[in-house]
Amino acid sequence: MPDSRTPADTPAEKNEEVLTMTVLEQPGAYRLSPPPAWRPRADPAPLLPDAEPYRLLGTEADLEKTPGRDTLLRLHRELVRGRRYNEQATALTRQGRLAVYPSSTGQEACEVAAALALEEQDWLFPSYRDTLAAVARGLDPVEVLTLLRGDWHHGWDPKAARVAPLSTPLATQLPHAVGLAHAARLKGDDVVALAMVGDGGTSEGDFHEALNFAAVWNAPVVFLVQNNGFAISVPLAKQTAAPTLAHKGVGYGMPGRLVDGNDAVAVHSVLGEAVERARSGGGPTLVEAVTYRMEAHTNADDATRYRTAGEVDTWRDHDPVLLLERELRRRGVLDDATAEDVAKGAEEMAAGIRERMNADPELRPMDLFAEVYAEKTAQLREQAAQLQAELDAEAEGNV
Amino acid sequence: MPDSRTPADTPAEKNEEVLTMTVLEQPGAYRLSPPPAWRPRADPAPLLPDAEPYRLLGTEADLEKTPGRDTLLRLHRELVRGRRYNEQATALTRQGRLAVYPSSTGQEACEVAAALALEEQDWLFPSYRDTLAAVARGLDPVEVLTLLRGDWHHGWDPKAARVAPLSTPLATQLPHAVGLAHAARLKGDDVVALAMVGDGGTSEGDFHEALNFAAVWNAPVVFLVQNNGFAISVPLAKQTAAPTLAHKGVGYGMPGRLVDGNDAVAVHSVLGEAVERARSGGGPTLVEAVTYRMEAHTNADDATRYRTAGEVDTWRDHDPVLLLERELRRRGVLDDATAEDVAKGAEEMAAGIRERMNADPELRPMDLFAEVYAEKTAQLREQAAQLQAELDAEAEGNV
Amino acid sequence: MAGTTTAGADGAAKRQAARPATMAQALNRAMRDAMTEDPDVHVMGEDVGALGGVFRVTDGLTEEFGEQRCTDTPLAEAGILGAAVGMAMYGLRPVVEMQFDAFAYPSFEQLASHVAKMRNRTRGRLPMPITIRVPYGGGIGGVEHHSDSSEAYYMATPGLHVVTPATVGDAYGLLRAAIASDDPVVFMEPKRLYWGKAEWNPDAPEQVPGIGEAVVRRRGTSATLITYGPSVPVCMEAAEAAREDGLDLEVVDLRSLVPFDEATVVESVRRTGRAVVVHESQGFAGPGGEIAARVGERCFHYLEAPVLRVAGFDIPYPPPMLEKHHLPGVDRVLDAVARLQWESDWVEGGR
Amino acid sequence: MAGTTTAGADGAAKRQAARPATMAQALNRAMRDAMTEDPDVHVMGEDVGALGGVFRVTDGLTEEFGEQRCTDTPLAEAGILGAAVGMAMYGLRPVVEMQFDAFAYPSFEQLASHVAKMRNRTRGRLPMPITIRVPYGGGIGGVEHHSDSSEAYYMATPGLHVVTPATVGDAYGLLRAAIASDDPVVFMEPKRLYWGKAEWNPDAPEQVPGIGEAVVRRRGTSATLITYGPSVPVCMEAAEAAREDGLDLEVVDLRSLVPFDEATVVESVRRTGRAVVVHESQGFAGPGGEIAARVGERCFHYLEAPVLRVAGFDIPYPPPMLEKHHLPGVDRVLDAVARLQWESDWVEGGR
Ligand SMILES: Cc1ncc(C[n+]2csc(CCOP(=O)(O)OP(=O)(O)O)c2C)c(N)n1
Ligand SMILES: Cc1ncc(C[n+]2csc(CCOP(=O)(O)OP(=O)(O)O)c2C)c(N)n1
Ligand SMILES: [Mg+2]
Ligand SMILES: [Mg+2]
Repeated sequence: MPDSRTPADTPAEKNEEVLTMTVLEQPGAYRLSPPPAWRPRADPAPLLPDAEPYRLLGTEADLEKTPGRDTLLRLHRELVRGRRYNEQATALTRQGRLAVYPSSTGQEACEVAAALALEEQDWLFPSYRDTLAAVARGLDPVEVLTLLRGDWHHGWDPKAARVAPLSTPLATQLPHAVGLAHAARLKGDDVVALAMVGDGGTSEGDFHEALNFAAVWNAPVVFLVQNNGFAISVPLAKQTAAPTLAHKGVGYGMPGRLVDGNDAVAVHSVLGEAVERARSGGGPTLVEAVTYRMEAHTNADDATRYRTAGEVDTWRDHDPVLLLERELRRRGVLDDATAEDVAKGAEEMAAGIRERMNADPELRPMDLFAEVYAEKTAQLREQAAQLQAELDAEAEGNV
Repeated sequence: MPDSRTPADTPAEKNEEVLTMTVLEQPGAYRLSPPPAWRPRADPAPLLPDAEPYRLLGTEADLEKTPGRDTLLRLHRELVRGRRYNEQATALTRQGRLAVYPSSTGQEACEVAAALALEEQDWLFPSYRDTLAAVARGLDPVEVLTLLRGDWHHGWDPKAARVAPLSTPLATQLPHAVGLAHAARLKGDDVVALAMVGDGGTSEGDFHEALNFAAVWNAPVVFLVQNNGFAISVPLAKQTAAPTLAHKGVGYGMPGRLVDGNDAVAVHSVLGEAVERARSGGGPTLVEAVTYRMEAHTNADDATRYRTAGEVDTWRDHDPVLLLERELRRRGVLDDATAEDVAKGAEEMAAGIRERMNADPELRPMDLFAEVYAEKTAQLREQAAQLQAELDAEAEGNV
Repeated sequence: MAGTTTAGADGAAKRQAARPATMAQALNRAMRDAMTEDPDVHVMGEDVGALGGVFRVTDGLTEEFGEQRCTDTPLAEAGILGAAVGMAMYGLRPVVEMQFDAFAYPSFEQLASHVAKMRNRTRGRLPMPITIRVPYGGGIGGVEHHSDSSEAYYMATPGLHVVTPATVGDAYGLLRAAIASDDPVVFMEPKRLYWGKAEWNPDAPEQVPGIGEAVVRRRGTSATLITYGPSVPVCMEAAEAAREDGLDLEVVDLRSLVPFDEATVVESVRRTGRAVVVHESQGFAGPGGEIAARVGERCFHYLEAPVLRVAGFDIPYPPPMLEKHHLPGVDRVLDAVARLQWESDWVEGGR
Repeated sequence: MAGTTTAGADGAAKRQAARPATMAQALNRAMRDAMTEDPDVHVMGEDVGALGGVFRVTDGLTEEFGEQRCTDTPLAEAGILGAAVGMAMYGLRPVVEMQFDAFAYPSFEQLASHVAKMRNRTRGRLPMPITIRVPYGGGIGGVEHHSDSSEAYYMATPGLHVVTPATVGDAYGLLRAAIASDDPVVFMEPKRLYWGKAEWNPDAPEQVPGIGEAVVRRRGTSATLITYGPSVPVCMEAAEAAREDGLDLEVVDLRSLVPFDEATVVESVRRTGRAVVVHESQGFAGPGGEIAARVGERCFHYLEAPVLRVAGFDIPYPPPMLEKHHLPGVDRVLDAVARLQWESDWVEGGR
């Protein structure tokens, strides 16, 4: 990572300053009678991504100094738990306990690093793919899985957890993150928002509008694009012709960073830096993490229709859990006892999820009307009464 | 303009080739056990704009060789006519003959160059601001002004003229241009589409989606952004934090070009090159032309609320008509006789517009129902009968 | 909803008596007062700052409250509304201006999939106190895309309130109520009433009923005209004209399309026995469908004639020179009233 | 519309007899046949290629016609529909797949401001022969945003046709008609009927009425159930069940919401004297409003009881485990039928 990418080197000045720039600072001079000197509104050079995905694993970087032993072990533990969580959720789908599960197997480094990069007061904006990030942030897996189980649309208190609801309409969560981060800054609060989106989601208009708002408002947001190679069946080459997705950053006046999404330490480092940059007033960052979706899009998908087993196999050697574990063992940071302990913890977590998810959820049909509005309309009161009557009749065995 | 920007140096290969790229060509390698070598999908360097807006006027370029005397004089004539057209249309607004007129005064170089850059078979996609481009392309000014006069929504045959209807919803015309250009290529036709949009329009999601589709499909489209400093009252600094709007190109994998929008020869040259590139299969180009809107947004706008007279004055010295005329005289390409002849022609054109626009348009109320569908629904037949009865009663003086 | 019509923080020295005020001024004052009282109220949109909005409804707000409270956004409606969702999640009360009706369409996904659903999906934990101001309707000589009546879309989206004032007093009172509401309100402002004037005291604005309450603007016994927004003055004029024919028409101004004040409407129609629904939006699948269906069902045994509708034609909004043929005017309303089977002479095939 | 139901270019050797086919298969065949007959027909959307669409409705089309005829687009619905507009301007006939109902919303501006209006604004010079396939409705256990019924939005947009099949035969015939139409058709496919089977001969598909014609699915004399799409089987079942109560219900399947076949509906209700409108979309300002209002107006003197509506509740679509409480089922239809004042015992306050 070049040193020029420090938070001090911000692309857009503070909002107030930007807004006083006049149109005369734009290009357009005729040399023979020069207008006020032209200059671009930001220096493009530091906004461009590295030529290759940034990596730390397999390099000579002194990881025990930065991020340090504790963080390395924490990343490892969460990665192992994350993998186990993915397996457990997938199994629950097979047992009919979840309506659907979009697995993040293979993407655990991104999911975990996103959660760990944030401070307590920061907000996470996950997509449907990112239940693991919410779990790694400390949320109850059963609450996190509510949407996918299907007893309600959403399962936790977003304000208490500072994790927004899982977003299904693609990229729509990105402007939310911008608005929230902007609001917090207006209120003088120290809050960074990290918003997650897929490679496919970058094609949506909302992606564009969110990044532009973030840059113009200099909002403390980090956009993490998990480029996992596919939008359901559509490969990246049909999604974009850009050199990399990180190259989109410069077009908004924000830095674009490219990172190996299966290198947990690298993702953690790049996100951490972007979060710090946002926190210190440096504005938003776009991070592209290059990874791979090892499972089908969801359990309902048939991935053999659009990719070969060989392609998937090639990525097995680059498994994020494997990569980290191998490296930590090589460096003597991880020993057998710790690894076993971590595995045991993950098993216990899985057992806990299994047990609680095997219980039938409490269904509350009358909640259908409870929070459509702060107060029920006359029409909704009528309809609620109708359903209540039907439920009562059913309970009495009349139906 | 660097030589590296030749059409051969395309950012995306032919569509077929792009589609066979696999996800393994993405980044993501772990150095210790390397996956297939990573490379970006395109070389970003040639996609980045020049550091300064490209200019030809006031340089030592041999303009009599390229673009040549004829083109220089043609540009001049159209610029003078264009200015006169803008003045005439503005005057018609004051006389109540137009409902509204968004003037392109100060932007004539872009308008005229866009029209002249295209071949007969190519398509132009103008916004409401770009009536002059349609006129410069040879359309009847009275037909072009239909929307703004208000007797119907649109006034010419788009297929015969190969000029799409003026687009009011911002940036929505851009995907149309992409689709049309793509369709023509599928049919094996030699057609380039040139789509015009404002600096404000670049913030819309449709801008993003259109550019992405164009790049992925390698469609023969040229996107011309007229950065005239304002979106109604909102200055560019509140619209974007990007170094330049042309820097957005690389994020789609297409070249972004930056040009002095008041230098008619430079705009014509850059657009011509982009059109050629598109025509020869090189794919789309994004062109940012830096210019200035000399009048208010429309006659309904009060520009004194958001900019100073001094700012406008600074741009008067960079008037595109002035710049070209001065240069052509300096080079001895334009003499007094020709200039007078051009001015006279422009006056005649204006008189013709004035005369025809002063006649009341023929109103056809029953057309309200004529083309909602290919065939009227039963409901529309009823409603048409109702209106016809009202009109008949009115004609008989019964109402 | 007492708190919604207070006069703001102005001292007595500045107090004035009633004087002619436009609807635009009343809306402006409503935002000013709301912003003064509650620092969480933020106005945002295209050109709402230095320009004061293309209709000048936000005139002076940036000057008074600064660029962070009344903000010129980038030109992207989904981004504006999406950002407002995030701001509301953090406890602000965004007031979003959409420049014209048709230019709200790019934000439709944010509206339908998030604004309308967020409270429900989070079991009330993320309410959306967002006001979306949409200047709507025609009659101002606007070119295409500048005169749509889009209220049917919003009515068909559970989770939204849809409110539209027809008077200067309602403009103030309803906008204050919308901003104060913890639910999202699509606040439809009838463009052609922006410059309509009425006696109004900005320092002691009249108390008006809250969101969800219709108002009988004119008592009558012969038939009920059910209407809202830009068609209210048309119906008032029609009611005056009908007196010549010996008909005493009642005019109900709905004020809120959602929640729909069924009680007031049904009471009126049961009393008069006849009803015409009048609006500018296209007739087919327009707001009048719901209203007429509901009246038909709930007043069935009281109706002397079918519930008729007078609406815009089922066509894209016409160009300025032809819009007069499209807009439901006094004559069409009177024609419909005449067809209410006063002598059991039901005419087939009329609209 | 004779040309719309031909069997494609297959030789006699491949001809088959009727056999069980699903609606998804019939839709697939309709596109295949249309693409075979007309090289200007292009299918496009998210995952329509190798995957064959998430519902497999485009299965095999890319294989047969190549990637340029059945194209996986970037993931951007406004871009897809906007590009389709441009393609239609150049004479192609795009068939666009929206992956789920709610994911069509990002394209709303393109739909309302261009697709619906282009023919009209250009006085017929730029017709929009675009078919927009929208899988809609619930009952498939989908999580939020996967079960919306959005037809009211499209009905309220003049310039669009809105069509929805309820049978395997209609799926084929109506989709062929939609693709052949020179006007834009929003083709709403009831998700939960995708896998419903019927005897059907792909090589000699039955002739079905064209767009704009309703069909009486079941003759009856007691009352008319007016319905469409996913609610047609529900109404058929309800009609069967009602026989136990001695009621002989007529079922009208609208097939097209726009154009609306008023003649068939009005004829039926005038004959039976009673009507219930049934659909899955929310009731308030839903399609049933227009239908009930129209029936109320045009059948006023023939009605023995108010026109009732059975619809989804006025709420965001529920999560999978609760959707059964929301969907209008046989019991609710029968309850409504029971309230049709068979003995003048009109009950206030029911829906
Ligand atoms: C607006 C919208 N359009 C379409 C969909 C349907 N859909 C769900 S996931 C998906 C693919 C998303 O791909 P990507 O953004 O790469 O995320 P990933 O699933 O790979 O994590 C699609 C098309 C949707 N959810 N939202
Ligand atoms: C989708 C949409 N939103 C808002 C508007 C209203 N509007 C018309 S012109 C304009 C400013 C456009 O600025 P720019 O794109 O820079 O073009 P210019 O007018 O400067 O040529 C706005 C906001 C619109 N026409 N369409
Ligand atoms: Mg992906
Ligand atoms: Mg501009």
